[in-house]
Amino acid sequence: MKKLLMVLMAVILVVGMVSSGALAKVRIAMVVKNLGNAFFEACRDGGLEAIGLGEDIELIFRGPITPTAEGQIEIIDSLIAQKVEAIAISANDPTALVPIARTAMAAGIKVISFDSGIAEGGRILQLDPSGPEFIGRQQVQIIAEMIGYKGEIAILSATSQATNQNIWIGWMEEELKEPAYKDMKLVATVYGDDLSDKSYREAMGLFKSYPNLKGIISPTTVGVAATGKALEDEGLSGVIELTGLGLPSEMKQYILNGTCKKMALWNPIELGYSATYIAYKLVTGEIKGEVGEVMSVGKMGDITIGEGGTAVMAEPYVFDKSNIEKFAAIY
Amino acid sequence: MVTNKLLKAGRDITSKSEPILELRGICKYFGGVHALEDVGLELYPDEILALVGDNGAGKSTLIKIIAGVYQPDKGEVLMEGKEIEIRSPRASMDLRIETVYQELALVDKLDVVENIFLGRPLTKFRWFVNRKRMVAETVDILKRLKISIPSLKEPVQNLSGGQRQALAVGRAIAWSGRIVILDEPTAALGVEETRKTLALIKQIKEQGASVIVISHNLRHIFEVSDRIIVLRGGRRVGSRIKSKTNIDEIVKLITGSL
Amino acid sequence: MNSTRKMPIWRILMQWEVILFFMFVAMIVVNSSLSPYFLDSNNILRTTFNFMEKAIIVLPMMFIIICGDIDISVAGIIALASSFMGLASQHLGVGTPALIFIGLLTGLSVGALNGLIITKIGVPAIAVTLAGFFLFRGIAYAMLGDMAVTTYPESFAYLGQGYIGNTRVPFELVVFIILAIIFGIVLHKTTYGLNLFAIGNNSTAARFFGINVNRIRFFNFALIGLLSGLASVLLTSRIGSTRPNIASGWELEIIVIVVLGGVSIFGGAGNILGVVISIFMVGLARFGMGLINVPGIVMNIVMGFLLLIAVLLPGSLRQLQSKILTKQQQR
Amino acid sequence: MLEKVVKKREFILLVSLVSLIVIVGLRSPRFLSIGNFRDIMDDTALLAMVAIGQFMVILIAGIDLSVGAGVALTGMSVALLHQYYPGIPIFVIVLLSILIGFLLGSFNGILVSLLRIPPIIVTLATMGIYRGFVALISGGRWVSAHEMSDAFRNLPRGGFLGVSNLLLVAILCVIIFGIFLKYTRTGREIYAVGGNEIASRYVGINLKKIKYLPFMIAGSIYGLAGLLWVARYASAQSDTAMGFELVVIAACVVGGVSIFGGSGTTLGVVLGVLFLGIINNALTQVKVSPFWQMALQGLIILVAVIVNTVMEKRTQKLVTKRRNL
Repeated sequence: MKKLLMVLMAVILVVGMVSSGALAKVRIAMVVKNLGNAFFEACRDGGLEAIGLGEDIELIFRGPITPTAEGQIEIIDSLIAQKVEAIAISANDPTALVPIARTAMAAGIKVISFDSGIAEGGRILQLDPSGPEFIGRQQVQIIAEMIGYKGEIAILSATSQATNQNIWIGWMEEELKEPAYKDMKLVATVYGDDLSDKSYREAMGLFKSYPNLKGIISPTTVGVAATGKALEDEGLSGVIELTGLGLPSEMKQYILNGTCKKMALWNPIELGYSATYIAYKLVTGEIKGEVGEVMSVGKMGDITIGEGGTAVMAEPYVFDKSNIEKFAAIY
Repeated sequence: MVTNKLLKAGRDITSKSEPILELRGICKYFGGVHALEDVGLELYPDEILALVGDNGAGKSTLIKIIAGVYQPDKGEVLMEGKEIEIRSPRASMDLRIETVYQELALVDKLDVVENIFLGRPLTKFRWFVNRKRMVAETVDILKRLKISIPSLKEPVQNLSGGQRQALAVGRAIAWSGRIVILDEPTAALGVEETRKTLALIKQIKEQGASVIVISHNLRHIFEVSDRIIVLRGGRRVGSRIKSKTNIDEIVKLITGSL
Repeated sequence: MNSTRKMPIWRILMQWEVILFFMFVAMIVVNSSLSPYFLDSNNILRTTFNFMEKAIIVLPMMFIIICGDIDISVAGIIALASSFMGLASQHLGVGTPALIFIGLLTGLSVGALNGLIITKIGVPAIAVTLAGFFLFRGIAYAMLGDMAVTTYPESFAYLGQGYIGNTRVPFELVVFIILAIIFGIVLHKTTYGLNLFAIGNNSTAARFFGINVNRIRFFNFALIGLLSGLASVLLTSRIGSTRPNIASGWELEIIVIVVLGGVSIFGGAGNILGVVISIFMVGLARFGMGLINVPGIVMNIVMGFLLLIAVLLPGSLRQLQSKILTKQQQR
Repeated sequence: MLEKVVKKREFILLVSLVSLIVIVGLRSPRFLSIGNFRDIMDDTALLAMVAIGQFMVILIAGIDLSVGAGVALTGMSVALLHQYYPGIPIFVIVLLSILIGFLLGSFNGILVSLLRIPPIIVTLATMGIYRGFVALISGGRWVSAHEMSDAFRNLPRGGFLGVSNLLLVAILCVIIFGIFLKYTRTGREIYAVGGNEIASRYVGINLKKIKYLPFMIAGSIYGLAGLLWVARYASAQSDTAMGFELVVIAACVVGGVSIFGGSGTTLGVVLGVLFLGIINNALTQVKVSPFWQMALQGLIILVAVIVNTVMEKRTQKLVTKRRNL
């Protein structure tokens, strides 16, 4: 009993010291869509790398259990209360977070969004991993090349409410209007809700409902891996081509066995690194966050803030057999 | 001390044999409530003993002690002169004490056969129930007791109150209990069903078992019982041979106006 | 016998509300020692935003559980009501009063529908509301698809984001306090409340005493529908956006709060004080853990154990008490 | 006569199931192919296994809300074990998954039977606790396909005579526990306790055992299901099987299991499972908008519970009528 009490005291003391010690530090909070998501875990790694740059930075990594706006609002609220210096958010809802983000900025906190943005007015700048237009068009280009610009294709997305995915799908549809794709037809868009079992089931449904299907684009990590598994299980590897946006570590299996010959993604570590870096430099005042400003983002080099306060990081990186092993070991 | 005297008196009246079951100085408390205080009970072979008293007098608690549902806080239980402990309903059943509860210990959604064999089905290969034999035995039992039930496969929730009561009593007899305890067997029954049930109770005695019966209906008590024990406020206040008493005296004992 | 004596102090201490109150105080002490930002009236007032909508549904849920029923469709009702408001705002451009009306009416009618099926047809509440759990949110998905409604009139925002006058007191908090007082009075001072306890303890007996059991149960479900509608109005106003996945997972959280507040899950017991303490204890504990950046998932574990203790403790204390009394008698 | 009405519940379910298959088949003939049917079976197998466990829990008037979290926790545990110690033979992994599930289920069961906490509270609590531990042990990370060996990933797929292991396990579960419930002494005691707990206690049925057992069995089953789940989808995540518990309960309810305990049949549960399984698969194939899926599921559950209740009432009415004769 006595021992327990002592341990408890010690814990309280240590935590107390950490939190009071933290006062002197620059605390940057990274708020992600939900916890337990490998993509954001990689972003955190990047963030940790960025704070390694200075002695006085601390990274707070938070996210709700389910990807909802309410959950993120609650988290931001507690971040405002503990007066962190900067918040970088990947938003579950671009508009819902505006009021709370404004409150944060009114309290002197630097708020930026990354990956999935907050609407203008709710953040200083938005860091796009890559231009949404480019991502959408590139996905179509990859699949077109795989299936020889001919045949039916389908999209297996995350939730029907996923902001990023919906924007990308919009651009995919745009790209498909180009004459080069006149022999290709988008027959269905289905939603796997970023759950393995549902994505798997939806993929199976696609094989069944569209016997002439030639290709599937799945612009989400869970979806593309589940589709890979479904194709493999049904022995359709190579019959139906697969591409999408996926984590190399999740996709290694399917890329090596040819189920998915090529897929793309930006580097979430670099994304997390850049977001944290920019947030930190906003606090120190080295970056102002004005449109047209060229930010120097450490190892990433220069990034320009464009129209609407949106900065685009880089083009998505395309993975195939030749480079997957290397990246799968990293993220 | 009063109780001891009464006990002795009881013994003197029917001293022809030793009691098959005897309870001495039983006390039972629920939190601060004295459910039973220094209560004794003796049951002789081939006897129908009635237990009467007002609500909360402790009748149900007393029989639940015999049935192994409750353990007494004080006192001793003797069976054929030997001190025993009844730790669980199962232990009570193993002593061949069968209890038919006021709440009708039937499982509504199970059928007649399963209810007759509830808690101790006939088995084969140790773990499996032997449905065939159970059905045959059930038919036998019901015939013996002249209970008519339309279908053995029917959930008992579809039976009438009388049929259900007969089934519950029948179960006790079927297990050839040495002692059969009946808690309010005639409550909520119609005239005809009551008549049948009372006949059944007499039938138990004929089969060579002793019976303890609880009822609020003194007319029914006087119709079937040999002896009456009266409880009041958790204490035993009297024991009377039926032939030497009348309803009036019993009512006075129950209400405490004697 | 005991009634003539004064209640001994240790028996008062064993009342669940008292235990809960001490736990509440302990929680405050621990949290404020862990974070210097905890005991800040502004912070505490602002964080109430995050649980007031849940708190408003907790009140009628208390009625329902006391009655021996349960409702797991409440979060679905929120989603449905929010979707109707969203569509009305987007396509009809209706104003704030009309939006409130639509939200409340949707909630009320859906709740009444639940109540009708439960009382008229006699289907168990848990089964009906399990269907409602899927059906109501399902309809929201069917109506909104991949859309999100973000166009709400400006005046609508006050309900969920506004403060009373120039104070720091959120409008939502005041709404809750008024409702809590009303529910407390109804529960403890009116025949309606007495009837709830009677039904929860023994609905057959209650019927024999001339209580119209089904009418009261129906009314409870209509009421929880109405208040879920109200919660939907406030939540929609607070986040200024409607998505079909809004408020997901709330139903279980609300039930946990009710049970933690000392309401017996079997019905027949409970009081307003315990429930209100429970609301604030859970809400502020979440806030406190947020301040020291404990992930929400750990909160789940803590809540789980708290729930077990909440049910176990009063029972074992009562057993102990009864054992002590029995021993005293034996002496 | 009465019996027929009671049996009719399964009959109605069967008829609606067949008509559902026919309607979907008319719209999409491929749906009726044997290959497709096998896929649906594979897909429904996990639900069927877990539903049998849940069925037993509901029979004793309980409910197990920790199913989804339990599946995730066992799945994540064995996936991590497999990742860090690839040398552990697969059959040991299988045993381990059952053992972990057994422990999780036993924890529920002990709290219910020994400490007498209501099942809904116990499992509501353990749902949070188990789900929390998934995140804690994994640190939020996923176990991905390439971190699993081929043997591990192919575990649910292998099999013989074209029947996958997954389906085989599910069929075995259904048969074993179907027999257990109908023909063994303990199985009948489960029905008895669910039907009338007091009566069961008075006839000396060991209540502690009977109230513990269903949770323990349900746990062991969902433990195995957890392994098969992560192996089938070749991915273990923190939100694996999120919300699965309600689908499982829904399958039991659609199958005519009384939520108050004591009644329901294994056949009914299997039909309920197939109904929801086919709905899930068929909708995607007849090109119904994916947005309608959840609403339709809800509607079907609603109709099922209403039909159940109405039929129950009709039986009651017939009884009173006969009693009055």
